[in-house]
Amino acid sequence: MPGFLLPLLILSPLAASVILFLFAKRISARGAGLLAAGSVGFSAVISMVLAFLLLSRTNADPFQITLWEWMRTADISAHMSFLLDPVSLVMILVVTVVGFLIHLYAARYMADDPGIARFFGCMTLFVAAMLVLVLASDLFCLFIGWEGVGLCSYLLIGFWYENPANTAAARKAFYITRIGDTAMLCGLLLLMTSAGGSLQISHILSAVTTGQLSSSVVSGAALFLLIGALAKSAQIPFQTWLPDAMAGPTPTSALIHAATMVTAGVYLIARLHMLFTAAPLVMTLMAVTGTLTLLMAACTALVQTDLKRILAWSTISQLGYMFLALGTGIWQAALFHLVTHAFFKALLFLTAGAIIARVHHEQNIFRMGGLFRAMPGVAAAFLAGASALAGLPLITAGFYSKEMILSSVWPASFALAPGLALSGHLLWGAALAGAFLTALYIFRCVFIIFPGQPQTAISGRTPRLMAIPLACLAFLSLAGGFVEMPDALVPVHLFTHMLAPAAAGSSAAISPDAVSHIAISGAEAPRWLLLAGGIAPVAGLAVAWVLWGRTRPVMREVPGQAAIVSLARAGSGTDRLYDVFFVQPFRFLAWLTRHDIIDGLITGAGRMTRRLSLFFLQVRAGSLGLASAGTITMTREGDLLLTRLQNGRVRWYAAWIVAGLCAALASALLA
Amino acid sequence: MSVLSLSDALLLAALLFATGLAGVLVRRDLLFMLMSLDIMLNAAALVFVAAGARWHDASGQVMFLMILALAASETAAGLAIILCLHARGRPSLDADTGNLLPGNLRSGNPLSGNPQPGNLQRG
Amino acid sequence: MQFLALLSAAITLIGAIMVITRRVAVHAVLWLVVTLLALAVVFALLGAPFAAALEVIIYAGAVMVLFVFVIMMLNLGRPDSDREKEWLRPRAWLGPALLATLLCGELLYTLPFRPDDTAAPDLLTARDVGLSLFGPYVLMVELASFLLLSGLVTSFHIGRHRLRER
Amino acid sequence: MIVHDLFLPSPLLALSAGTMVLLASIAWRRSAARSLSIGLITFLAALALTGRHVGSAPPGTVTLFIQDRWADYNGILIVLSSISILLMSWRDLARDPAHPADESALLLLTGTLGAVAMVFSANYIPFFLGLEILGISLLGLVASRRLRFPEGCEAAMKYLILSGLSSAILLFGAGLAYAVTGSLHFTLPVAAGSPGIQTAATIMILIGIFFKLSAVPFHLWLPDVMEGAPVPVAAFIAMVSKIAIFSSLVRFFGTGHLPFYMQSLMPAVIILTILGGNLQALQQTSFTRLLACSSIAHVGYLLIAVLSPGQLQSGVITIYLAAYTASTLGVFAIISAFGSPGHPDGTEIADWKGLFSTRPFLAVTLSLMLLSLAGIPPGIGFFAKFGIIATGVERQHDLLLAVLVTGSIIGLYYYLNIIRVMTGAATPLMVPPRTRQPELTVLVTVLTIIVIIGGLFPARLLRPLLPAPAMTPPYQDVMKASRSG
Amino acid sequence: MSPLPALVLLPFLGGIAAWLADRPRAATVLRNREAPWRISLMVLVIETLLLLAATLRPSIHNGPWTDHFSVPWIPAMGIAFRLDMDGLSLSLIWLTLILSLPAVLLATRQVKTNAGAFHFLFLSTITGIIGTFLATDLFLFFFFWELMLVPMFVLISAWGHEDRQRAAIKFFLFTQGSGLLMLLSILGLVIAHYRATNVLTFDYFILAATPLSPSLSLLLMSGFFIAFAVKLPVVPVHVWLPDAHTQAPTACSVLLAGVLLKTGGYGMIRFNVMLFPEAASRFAPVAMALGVAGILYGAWLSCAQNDIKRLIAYSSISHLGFVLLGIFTGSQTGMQGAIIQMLAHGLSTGALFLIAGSIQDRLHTRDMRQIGGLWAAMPRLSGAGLFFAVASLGMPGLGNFAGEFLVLFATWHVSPPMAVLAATGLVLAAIYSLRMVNGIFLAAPLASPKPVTDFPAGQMAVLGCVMAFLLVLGLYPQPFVTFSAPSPPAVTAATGEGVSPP
Repeated sequence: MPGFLLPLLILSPLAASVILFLFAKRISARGAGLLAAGSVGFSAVISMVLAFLLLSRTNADPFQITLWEWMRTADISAHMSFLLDPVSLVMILVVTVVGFLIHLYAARYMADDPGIARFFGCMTLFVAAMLVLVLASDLFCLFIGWEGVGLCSYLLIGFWYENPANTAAARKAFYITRIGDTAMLCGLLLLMTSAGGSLQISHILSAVTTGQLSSSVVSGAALFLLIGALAKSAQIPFQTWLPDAMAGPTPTSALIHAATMVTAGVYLIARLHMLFTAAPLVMTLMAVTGTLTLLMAACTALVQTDLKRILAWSTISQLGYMFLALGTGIWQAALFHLVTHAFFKALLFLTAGAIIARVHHEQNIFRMGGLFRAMPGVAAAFLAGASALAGLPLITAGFYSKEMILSSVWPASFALAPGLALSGHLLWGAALAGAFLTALYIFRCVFIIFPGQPQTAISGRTPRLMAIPLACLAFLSLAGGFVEMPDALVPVHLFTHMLAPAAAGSSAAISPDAVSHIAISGAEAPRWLLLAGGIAPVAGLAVAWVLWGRTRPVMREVPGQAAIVSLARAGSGTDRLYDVFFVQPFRFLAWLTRHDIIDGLITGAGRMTRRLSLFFLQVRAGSLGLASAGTITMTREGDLLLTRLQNGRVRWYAAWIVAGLCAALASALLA
Repeated sequence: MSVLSLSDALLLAALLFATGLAGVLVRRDLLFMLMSLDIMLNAAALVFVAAGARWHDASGQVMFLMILALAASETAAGLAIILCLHARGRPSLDADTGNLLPGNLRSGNPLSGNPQPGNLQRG
Repeated sequence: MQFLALLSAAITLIGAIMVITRRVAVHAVLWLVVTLLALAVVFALLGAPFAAALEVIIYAGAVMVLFVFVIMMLNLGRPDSDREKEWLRPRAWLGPALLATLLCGELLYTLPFRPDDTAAPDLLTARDVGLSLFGPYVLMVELASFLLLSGLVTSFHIGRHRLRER
Repeated sequence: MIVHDLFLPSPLLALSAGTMVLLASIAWRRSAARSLSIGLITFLAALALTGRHVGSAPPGTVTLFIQDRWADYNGILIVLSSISILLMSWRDLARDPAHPADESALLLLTGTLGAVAMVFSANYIPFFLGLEILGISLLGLVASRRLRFPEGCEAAMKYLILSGLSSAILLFGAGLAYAVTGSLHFTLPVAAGSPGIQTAATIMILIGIFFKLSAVPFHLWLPDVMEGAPVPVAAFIAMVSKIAIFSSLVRFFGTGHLPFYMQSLMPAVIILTILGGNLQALQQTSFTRLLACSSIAHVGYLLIAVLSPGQLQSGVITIYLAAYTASTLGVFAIISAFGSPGHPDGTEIADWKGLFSTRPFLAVTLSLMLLSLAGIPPGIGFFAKFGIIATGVERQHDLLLAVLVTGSIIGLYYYLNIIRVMTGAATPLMVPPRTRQPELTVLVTVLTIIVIIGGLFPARLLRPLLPAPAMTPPYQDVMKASRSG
Repeated sequence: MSPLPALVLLPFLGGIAAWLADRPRAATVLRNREAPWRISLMVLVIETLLLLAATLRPSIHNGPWTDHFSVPWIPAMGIAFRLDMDGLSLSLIWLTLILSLPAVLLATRQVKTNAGAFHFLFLSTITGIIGTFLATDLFLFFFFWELMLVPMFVLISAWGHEDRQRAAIKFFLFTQGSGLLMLLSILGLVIAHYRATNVLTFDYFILAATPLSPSLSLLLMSGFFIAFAVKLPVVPVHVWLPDAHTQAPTACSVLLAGVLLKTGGYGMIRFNVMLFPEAASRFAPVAMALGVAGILYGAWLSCAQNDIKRLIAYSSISHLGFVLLGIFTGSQTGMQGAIIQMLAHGLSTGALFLIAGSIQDRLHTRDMRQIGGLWAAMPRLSGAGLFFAVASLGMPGLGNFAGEFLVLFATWHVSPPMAVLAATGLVLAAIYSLRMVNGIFLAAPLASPKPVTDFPAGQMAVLGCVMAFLLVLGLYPQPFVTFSAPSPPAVTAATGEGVSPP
C-alpha cells in the first residue's frame, strides 16, 4: 500500500519548517526559499504520484495509514491516522501544487526580508498542518491540523510585527477563528460522546447512517461544526477577520487566506456531508448564510479601494458560493469551485503582489492606473484571474464551477420547518446577482488599475521566478474548468467521476427524504439557466465598462450614494458593531477587574481581623467609663469609635477579673 | 461554746470579702488598695477559722497562720514598691497615672514617663 | 453572747467599709485596726483563741505598724486627701461598687442559710494548733519560712534606692 | 485528716538546701559569679534528685505532697527552664552592675522552689505556700531592673495588686471548699449537701488558677508584666510559673469529665483565650508582649486537651508542655543572645530586621522556634499541635477546633511576620555589637536540637504521665443528685 | 533496598551540603564561589539517576504499586514512615525533577546573596514535594505537606521581588491555614476508624476501608478538599497564587507553578476521589462548577494583566481549573486528562516562568508595556516563549490540549453545558496568550538602553527538551496515560499489604 507516502507528504514540509526555525540565523535568504519551495515541491511530486496511484487503483478503497494510537482508554479511542480518498486527493493537489507555486513566487518576493527564514518556517509549517488537516481520517487528528493552520495564519498575518496594526489583525484573525474552533471542539465532543468515543470519520458517518446518533445529536453536532467552518471560512457573522488578515505578506494572503486555509471549512463540510445532509435545517442555514455572505461581500468589495482588500472580500464572496453549494448538498460543486477558486484567487493575489511590489507598496487602486503599459504580462495574468473570478462564460474555469453551483441551486428546496421549505429559486436569484456584482467589482478594479495614465512611479521588473508561477496559475485558471462541464455544452464529468466513489458511498447511505433537494447534475435544469449564468458576468463587465472603463478622471466612489452603498458598507459595519458590542466592553470589563475582586474581598477580611484585634486592645486599654474623667481621644483608626480614657490599668484589669469571676459564678450557678 | 455558726461566719466573710473587693476596685491610692487586699485576706482567713471550728480541725488555724505569713510578706513587698515608686518621683501613689507600660499604646520615649494619648498604633 | 457576736461582726463590717471610704490614709489604717480587732473577737467567738491572739498581735500590731511607718515616710498631706476626694466621686465608684455587690450577692446566694447543722464547735486551743503545726504540718512551717524569706529579700531588693558601687 | 508522714520531694530538698547555701554565701561575701554558680549547681542537683524521693507515703493515705510521674515530669520541666533562665541572665547578672546578681539568683531559687512545691503538692497548704513563694519571688525579679528601667517597678506593682486579688479569691474559694468538705486535700470539693458552696468554691479556685495561667479575661496583666520585666524573668513567668500552675490545674480538676456546672464555662474561657491571645498578639510591636500574647493562646490550646479525656490525652499534654517549653525557651534565649550588655534587649520586633543576613544562626534557630510554636514541621510544636487537634477530634469538640484553627491561622500570621522582618534588608545601625556569650550559644544549640529531635521522633515523649482522672462520671451523678436533693 | 527513602532524603542532605559549601571557610577550600550551585546541580542529577533506577526497578509485586517502604515512626499513635509509589507519584516526581533541573540550570546561578542558604531551601522544598508525592501514611503526608511550605516561604520572603514579604505571608497563611482543615479531616478519619475497629492507624490503605456514614465522609472529604483547593488553586481561594508567583524568585516561581500546585491535584486524586469515592461523586457538581469558574475567572483576569508573571499566574489558575474539572468528572478519562493537564501545565507554565524570569533578569521589569518586542534582540528566548505561550493557549498537538481535550470529553459526558462553558476558556486562553506574545515577543522593540544577551545554546537545549516533552505529551500521550495511572488503595490492600522491602 502506498499509505506510507502520506506521512512522507507531511514530513517533508514539516522537516523544512523545523530546520528553518532551528537554524534561522545561519540560513541565507536564498537557501531558505530553496528549502521551502523544494520541500513543498517534493510534496507536490508525491501527491501527484499518489494521485496517479489512487486513480489507477482497481478497487475503490482509499489509501489509509494509522501512525499511532493517540489514546485509548475505556471510553475514548483516537488515532493519528491518515486517509487518502478522492476528496482529500483534490485537496492535497491544490495545497501542494498551488502551495509550491506560491512558495516559488515567495522565494523571490520575500528575498530581501530579514525574517525570511521565519517566514518560510511558518509557510512550510502551514503546508504541513494543512496536509494534516486534509489527510486526517480521524476528526481529532483533523482538529490538530485545523488549529495548526490557524496558528500559522496568525504568525504570518503578524509577520511584520513592528507595526501594531499587523499584530492586532493577526490576533483578531486568531480570536475569531478560535471562537469557531471552540464551537467545533464542542461539536467534536458531542459526536465523540454520542458515537462511542471515536472520531474516526468513517465511524462517525456510519453511525449517522445507521441511525446510531439521534437526530438532535446530529443537528447539534452539525451546527457546532458549521460554526467552526463558518469562522474558518470567514462567513457571516465571522467575516471581519479576513480583510484585516491582508496585513500579512502577499504570498501568505494568496496561500492561506485565499487558496487553502479559508477553504478548510468547505473541506470539512464536504468531508462530513453525510452528517450535514442528515440535518436539513443546518443545511438551510448553511445555504442562506452562504448566499447572504456572497451578496454582502460582493457589495463590500464594490466600494473598497485597497486592492488586497477587494480581493479579500471577493474571497469571502466566493466562499459564500461554496457554502451555498454545500448547503444545497452538491458538495462536489463546492469542491470544484474550491479548486478553481484556488487557482484564480492565488493568481489574483500573486499578481496583486507583483503590482504592489512595483508601485512601492501602494495598495490603493485609485493611486495606480495605467499599469498595463508598464507590466503587460502581469496585467494579462490579472485579467485572466479576473475573468475567472467573474466567471466569464466558456473560457474560464470560474464559469464552469459557478455554473455548476447555480444550476443546482435552482431546482433545490431548503427545509425551514416541517412542511415549510424555501425555494431554491430565491437563492439562485441572489447567487446570480452575486455573479453580476462579482464581475462588476473585479472589472472595476481592472479598469481602474490598468488603462489610463500612471498615478505613481513604477519601478523595476517582475522577476522571472515570480512570473513563472503567475503563468502556471493563469493557465490553470482558464483551463482548469474543462474537467467538468455542463451537459448542455459538453458532457465532461471528470471531476465528479473522480469523486464518484465518495459520492456513491454517501448517496447509498442517505435516506431518501434527506436528499430530496440534492441534484448532482443540472440535467433536469432548464437550458436558460445556463444562459442566465453566462449573461450575468458579461453584464457585470459591461456595466463596469460603462461606469469606470470610459470615464476619466478617475471616479473615487460608486455613483449614487444610496441603498447600495449603505448595503456595501455592511461589511465593514459589522466590524464596528463587534467593536462596540464585544471588543470594547470586554476590554473595559477586563480593565475594570484587573485587580482580583476576590483577592480584594479576602484581603479585606484579613484587614477586618486586624481591626478586631484592635478592639481587643481597646478592651485592654478601655475603661468602664466610670473610672475617671479623662481626655477623650479618638483613636487613629477612628472608625471603631472607641475611646481611650486615661485611666488606671490596674483597676481596669482588676475589674475584668472580678467581672469574669461574677460571670463564671453566674454561669455555674445557673447551670 | 461558740455562738457563731458556720453559716453566720461565712455570711460575714462574704460581706467582708465583697467590701475588700470594692475597695480594690474603687480606690486609686496604692495604700488603700493594699489595705483592701488585707481585708480580703482576712475574709478568707475567717472562712478557714470558722471551717476549722466547724470540723474541729486545727488545719483551719494552720492555714490562718499561713495567710498571716502571706499578708505580712505581701504587705512588706507592697510597701517597698510604694516607697520605690515614691522615690522615683511619682506625683502620688496613684496606681493609674504614669503608665509606663501601656503596651501598644506606648508612644514616645518610654523613659520620659509622659505618654501622649491618642497614638494607638505605631507603624 | 449572741449580742457580742452580732456587735463584733457589725463592727468588723463597718470598719471595713470605713477603711475603703476614708480620704486620709492614717484614718483608714486606724479603721483597719478596728476591723482587725473586731475580727479577732469573732475568731475568739468561733472557738479559736489562738487565731484571735495572733490576729491582734501580728496583724493589728505588726503589719499595721508597717503601714503607719510607710505613711509617715511618704509624708502625705492635705493635697493627697483633696485628691482622694476628687477621686471618690460617685461615677468613679459606682461601677466597681456594683460589681462588688453583684459578687457579694452571688456569694450569699450560694451560702446555706438554714440554721446550722451541727452543734456549737468545741474550743481549739493553742495546744491543738501547735501540735498539728509541728506535727503533720512541720514541713509547711518550713515552707512558710521560705515565703517570709522571699518576702524579705524582695522587699529589700525593691527597697534599695541607688546603684551600689561594686 | 492528714496522716503524718515524712515524705518530702527531693528536688524540694535540694532547692531549699541550695537556698540556704546561697544565703550563707551571700552573708559571707557578695559575688555574682559564685551566687550564680551555686544556683546552677542547686538546679542540677534538683534535676539529679528528681524521682529519688525521701521517704514514701503509705499507700492509700492522704499526704501533703504527692509523688507521681506527672509531678516528676513537671518538676523536670520547671528545673530545666530555670537552668535555661539562669543561663540566659548569666551575662547580665554577672557583668551589669544595674542587676544585683545575688538577690536575683536567690529569688530565682526561691521562685523555683515555690513552683516545684506547687507541682508536688497534694494539699491546699503547700499549694498555696508554693504559689505565694513563687509570686513574691517574681515580684522581686520583675522589679530587678528598676534602676535602669522604671517600668520594672510599675510592672511589679501591677503584679502585686492583681496577684494579691487573685490569691485572695483563690484563698476564699479554698476556704469554702474546706468549709464544705472538712479536708484540705487539693482536689475538687465533693461532699454531700450544700452544692452551692461547692460550686462557688470550685469557681473561685478556678478563677485564681486562670489568673495565674492568664486565661482570657484574666490575662490582662501578663503582657504588661512580661514587658516590664527583664527578658529572662519574662521567660520565668511564661515558663516556670505557667507550668507549675498548669500542673496544679490538672491535679485539681483531673483530666476526666468536668463537673456539670463547668461544662459551658470551660469552652467559653478556651474560646476567649485562644481568640483573645492571638488577636492581641496581632497588634504587638514588642517581642516580649507578642510572646506573652502567644503564651496566652497556647494556654488555650492546652486547655482543649485538658477538656478531652481519651486515649491520646495524656501523651499529648505531656508533649505539648515539652514543645511549648522548649520552643518558648528557645525564643527567649535567642532574644537574650540578641541583646548585649548596655544595649537594650531586642524587644522591639523592628530591631530584628535583616537578621538573616547579619546573624544567620540566630535567625535560623529563631525561625525554627517560631515555626515550632506555630505548629509547623519540623519542630516539636508540629506534633504537639497535631496531638491537641487529635484529642479535640476524638472528643468532637467541633466549636473549639474551629476556634483553634482560626487562632492558629492568626498565630501563623504574627509568627511569620517576625520571620518576614528578619528576611528584610538589614540596616547596619540596628545591629547590636556581637559579644562572646558561649553559655547562650550552647543553650540555643541544645534547645534547637531538642526541638528538632522532638519534632522528628516524638514517640519517646508520648508517655501517659497524667494522674488518674479525679472526676469520674459516678461522682457527677453524686453531685447532681445532691444538688437536686 | 527500596530507593524511596533515599529519593526523599537525598535533596535535603544535598541541600545541607550546599549550605555548608557556602561557609567562608569551605568556600576557600573549594575555591569556587559557585559551589552551592554546582552541588545542587549534582544532587539533582544523582536524584534523577536514582529515580531512573526506581523507574526501571522491577515492581515488587504484581499490583500497580511498584515500590514500598515502611518503618514504624510513632507506634503509639499508629504512625509509620510509609512510602509507596505508583505510576501517578512516579510521573509527578519525574515532573519535579524535569522542572527543577532547568530551574537550577537557568535561574539559580544568578543568586549571589546567601547562595548556600538559597540552594538549601530550594532542595528542601523539593524534598517536601517528593515526600508529599510518596507518603502513604496520612500523618507523614501532612508532615511533608507542611514541610514543603516553610522553605518556600523563606525563599519568597527573602529572595523575591519588590513586594515579596506580603506575598510570602499570604502564600503561607492560605496554604497552611487550609492545611489545618485537612489535619482535622485526617484526624477525623483516623478517629472514625479507631471507633469502628479499635485500631489507631494513619495508614492510607487501612483507612481507605473505613466504613463511614455519608454525611461524615462528605465532611471529612471537604476538609481535604479545601486544603487541596487552596493549593491547586480553586477560585475563591486562589488569591495567594498571583502574588506568590509574581514575587517569587524565578526558580521558585518555576517550582511553585510547575510542581507545588500539582500537589493539590495529586491530593485530590489520591485523598479525595480515591479515599472517599462516594462523597466525591456527591460533591462532584460543586467541584466541577468551581473548576469551570476557575477556568473562566483565571483566564478573564489573565487577559487584563500587564505584569507578565501575573498574567502567567492567572493563566495557571485557568489551566488548573481543568484539572479540578477532570478529577471530579468521576470517569477514568477525566482523571487521565487531569493528570496529563498537570504534567503539561507544569512543563509549559514552568518554562514560561523561566522565560519571564530571564526577561526580568535582563530588563529589570515585568511590565509588558515597558518590555517591547524582544524577537529581534533575543530570537531564541522569544521563540521559546512563543512556543510555550502557544502551548498554554491549548494548541492541539501540544500537551495542554491533550489534557484539556480529555477533560472536556469527560465533562461532556456529565454535563454538556459545563463543557461548553469550560471550552469558552480556550477562547480566553487565546486572548491572554497572544496578548503576551504580541506584548513582549512579536512586537516593535522599544529603544533599549543596553544590549541584552539571548539564551546561550546550552540553556536553549534544556528548554528544547521541555518542548519535546510537551510535543510528545500532545501527540502521543498514550504511554503517559498508561504510566501515570493512579492506583486505587484497594489494590494494595489486596495484594501488596504486608510486603516488606527486600
